[in-house]
Amino acid sequence: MSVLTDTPIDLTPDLPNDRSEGQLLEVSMGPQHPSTHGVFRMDVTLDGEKVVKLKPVFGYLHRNHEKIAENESYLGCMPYTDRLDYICSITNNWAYALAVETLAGIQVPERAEYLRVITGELTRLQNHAGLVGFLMQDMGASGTPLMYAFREREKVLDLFEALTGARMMCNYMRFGGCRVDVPSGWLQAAQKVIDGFPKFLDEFESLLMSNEILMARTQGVGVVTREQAINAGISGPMARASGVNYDLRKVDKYGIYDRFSFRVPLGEHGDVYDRYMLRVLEMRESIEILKQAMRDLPAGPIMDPNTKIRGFRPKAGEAYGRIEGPKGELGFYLISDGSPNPYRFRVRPPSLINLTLLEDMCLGQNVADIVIILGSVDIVLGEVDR
Amino acid sequence: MLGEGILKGLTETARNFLGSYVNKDRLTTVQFPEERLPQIEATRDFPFLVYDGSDWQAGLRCVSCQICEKECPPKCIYIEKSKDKKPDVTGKLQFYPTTFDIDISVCMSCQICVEVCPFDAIKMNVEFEMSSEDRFGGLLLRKEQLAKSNEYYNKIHPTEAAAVDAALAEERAKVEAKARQAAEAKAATPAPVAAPVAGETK
Amino acid sequence: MNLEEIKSEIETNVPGCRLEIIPNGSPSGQHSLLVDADHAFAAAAYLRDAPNRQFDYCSNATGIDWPIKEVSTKVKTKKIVDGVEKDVDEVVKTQTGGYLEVVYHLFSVELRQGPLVLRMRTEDRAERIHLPSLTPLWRSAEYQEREIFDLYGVMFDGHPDLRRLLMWEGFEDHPMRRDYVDPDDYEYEPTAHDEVLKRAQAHVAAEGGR
Amino acid sequence: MTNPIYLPVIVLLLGGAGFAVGPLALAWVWARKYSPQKSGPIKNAIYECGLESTGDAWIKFKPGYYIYAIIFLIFDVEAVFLLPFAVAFGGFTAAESIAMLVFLILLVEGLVWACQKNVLSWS
Amino acid sequence: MDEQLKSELRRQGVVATSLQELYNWGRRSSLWPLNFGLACCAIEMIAATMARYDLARFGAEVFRPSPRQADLMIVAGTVTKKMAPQVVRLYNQMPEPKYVISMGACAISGGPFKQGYNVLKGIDRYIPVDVYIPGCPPRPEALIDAFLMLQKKIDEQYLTGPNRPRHLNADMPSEFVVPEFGTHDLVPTQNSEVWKAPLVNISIAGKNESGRD
Repeated sequence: MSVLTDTPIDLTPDLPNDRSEGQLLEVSMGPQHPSTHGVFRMDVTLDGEKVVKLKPVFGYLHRNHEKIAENESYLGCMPYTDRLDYICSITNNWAYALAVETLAGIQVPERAEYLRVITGELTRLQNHAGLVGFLMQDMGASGTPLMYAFREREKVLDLFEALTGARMMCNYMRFGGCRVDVPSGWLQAAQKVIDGFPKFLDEFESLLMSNEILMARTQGVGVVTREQAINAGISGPMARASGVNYDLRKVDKYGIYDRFSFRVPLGEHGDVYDRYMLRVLEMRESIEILKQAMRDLPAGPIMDPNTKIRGFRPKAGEAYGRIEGPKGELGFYLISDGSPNPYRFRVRPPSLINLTLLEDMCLGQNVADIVIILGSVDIVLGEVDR
Repeated sequence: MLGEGILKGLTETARNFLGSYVNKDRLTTVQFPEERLPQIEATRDFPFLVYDGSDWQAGLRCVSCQICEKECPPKCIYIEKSKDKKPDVTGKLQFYPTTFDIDISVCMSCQICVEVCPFDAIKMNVEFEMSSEDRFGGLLLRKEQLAKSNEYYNKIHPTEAAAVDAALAEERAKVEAKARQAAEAKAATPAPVAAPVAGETK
Repeated sequence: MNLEEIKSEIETNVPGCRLEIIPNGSPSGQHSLLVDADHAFAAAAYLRDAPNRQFDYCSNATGIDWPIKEVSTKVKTKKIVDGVEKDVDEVVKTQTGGYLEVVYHLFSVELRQGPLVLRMRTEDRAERIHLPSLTPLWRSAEYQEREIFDLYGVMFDGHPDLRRLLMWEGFEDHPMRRDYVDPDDYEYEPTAHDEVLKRAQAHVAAEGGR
Repeated sequence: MTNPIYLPVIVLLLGGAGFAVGPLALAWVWARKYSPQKSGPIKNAIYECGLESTGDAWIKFKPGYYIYAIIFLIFDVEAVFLLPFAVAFGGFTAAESIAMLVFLILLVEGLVWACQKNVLSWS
Repeated sequence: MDEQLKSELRRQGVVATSLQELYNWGRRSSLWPLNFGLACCAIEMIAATMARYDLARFGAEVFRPSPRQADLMIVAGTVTKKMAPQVVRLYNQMPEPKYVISMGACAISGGPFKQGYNVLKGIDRYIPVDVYIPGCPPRPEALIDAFLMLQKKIDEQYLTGPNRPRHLNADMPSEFVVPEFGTHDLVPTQNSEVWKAPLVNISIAGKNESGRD
């Protein structure tokens, strides 16, 4: 349109959509934030909507678990392990009991091992169901998926209450077995819940699986490659979503997991969608394990008779016991100096170590995606801060 | 086609919504104050002291051996031993606690005190409506608030209580059998001295 | 995966590295390998990159505080007692501890190898508490080393971002050490007995009655 | 005094204003009579997840957001203008529909230009 | 308005009430809790809002994330010393008719973690608490029971007169000091306006008296 000069003047210069001269905004998604699953703080530096820097801050729920455990007896530490990862208390008990059994060389009778597998897999079911509900809540589907998930979780909590007495803080395992045997009618109730679970999973999958919004928001978001995952010590469903074939139930074969046939799902892309799918598939595998364990649950004692409850003094030495918790590899490193109190009581927190790559996953993503990435890591602050 | 997944999700919620008119177990809400969940037998909330017979002062099983005070992880039990002794159910002279407080604002209902108590004197209650507006008076249960009868224990934990009663009964039977043998052994050897001092224990 | 083999392998590949096998008394049989501080990084790098070892997964890093402790052990020694040789057991007082220790549990995901326990010790518990950080080798050690620095005070050289992990910035001492004294925040407790009661009495005495 | 035809409109206006102002006035009276104002330095501080908020929120944003918002505003307001057009769609003469068409074409041409300038692509 | 006349009117379908009852009824039926979970009790609080225990029946299922729109703070979980200043600042930033439910043993007295160096031994050291719920964690029904207790407490509040509640009383403080991070502990360790531990003669506690008045 311009006639005067030879070079055409572009009356409408390219709009500065790509060159961002906007300043950076420092904001903290702080301790009290609906998306942080508890008191977890992230100092985020934003350029518009893109994340430039993300520094997590821990310690708001540091309850000095390890210092208190040094003044408690071995039995006294058991109820504290319920409060480590307060959504799945039985697997915490199991990891601690396993560590003390390797420390003191205690044998566990058959029936107790089967009861451990049954309650452990039930814990995994309710943890994954809860997590998928919370992940959808983070994504904006506030209410509906969480209501479905908690309806199933309540059924599993009723089973725990009938067996151990408490909904969330079961305090069920002792060194050398379990504390109390199955009350009458519990096995039938458990069988009913286990048979009802696949129906819930189908309902959940038809509600969410092919939902376009879910796929659009989670695919390709927060990608973790296989090497990154191994190097950053990521374990559990989050590692398997990136293709790391490392499930302690198959690697360590602790307890009696080698008697059950179950598959380990693996993801390829390692993004939020794979982690979500991983949990749903793992729920189905847990149901397989539960069916087999309930079928051949033997009779017999549930407690190794010659382990003392009070005044339990293991020989001086150390031991590191670990299990495949719902969140990842939960390990207990105990050092005993022969006295009734553990000399050093160290918890290997899967949630804290899975957060190592949080910044790498969130760089360049939108603010709303931080919430989903954090939700897919599945952290529980009691375990992160101990 | 686009949106087909969302429609499937909506039909799922619709089926759940219409289903709740048809089959009852889709309605999971329990209207708490009026309608309550059926009491689960093994529930444990806060400890209580068991006493036999009718008078809680005399029948209290606790002999204040203070094992639970030492073993309690958060240390929320406070016991003071009595100087004198009182006869317990089997007639044997035992100490009794003059004060037995449990601070339920610290207790984490882990029932380790129940596990380590050699006399089955402390059990877990099922009563959970203990919220109060006064922290120091309302949340410190003293001996009189803690003591509950054995019948109450049988009412809330029937199977467990039956097992405990059977064990105690058998133990008492053994104690009586031993006492009877000791009495016969004393009677069988008619000592030249005068008749034994009339029943100092019974 | 026995330790002697690994010990000899490291000694050949990492010249001048002083290694020691620490036996473990408990039946768990997890003996550990003590590496001296200045060759620790090279030894760890070897363990990670050696094709037949490939310890690529550092699962756990733990800090332990060993204060100085008098250990009296009875030793049977032959002594000349007034001209006659008799074996008499006399008490030998040895000092153990007096250092901060960091323990790493290494696993191999590729070769499914069990826990290799690697230990490093500082010279003493006051000033010389520097240890090489293994975060450049395994990212998983980053937060755990920050926590050890926060709660035990071990300074990790080469750590990308050594700040306090759990306590607040202005906090000064290292609470997980054995000789840490809790701040005297006297609190009213209806069921105060034994050490809690002693602390409350000390506070009341210090403050001169309620 | 006023033409009776407009009476319902005035009543409607007063009713609407009364409906809006009434509760506010009541609340204002209530606050003055019963519950006093209790603002303080910490209460009026900026809320940032429980922390003391550092830094300033008034920063320069990327211009892309502003342009995106303006384009949305334009087409939102345009919809309001289309409303009477849509309501009385039946009885339109050619002239009126051409006028409306011109209005529509102008705006759509603006939209095409914006898309071509990839302003609406959300990187 | 005596009760008998009121019940008679109600049977006829006429509700007679006073401004105070209406005011209290309105506020207690729509208590909006602040979305503020700290630890394990938060999971039980979420379970209380879910389908089975349904806190919505008491008008309290709207969990507001920002303190500006909340009038009830449920402190659910362990308050650590690093978190205490944030809790008190959030409480200060809530608009005035505000209540606090201290849920769980940790929020009342530090609970099982009270021997920890980083654990605050109870939130009532810094902010006034209305209802305490013991338990670790308390069952969702216990939380609903505490809700009923709080609602009864709001019902009995007066609009005027000497003992009207704090938010209707101009000279009662609505803000409490926010503790800072000292080098070893929080400074000040407790707020004496709020924290009134009973006078206890600790010196003779060791002998026979059991450590309280």
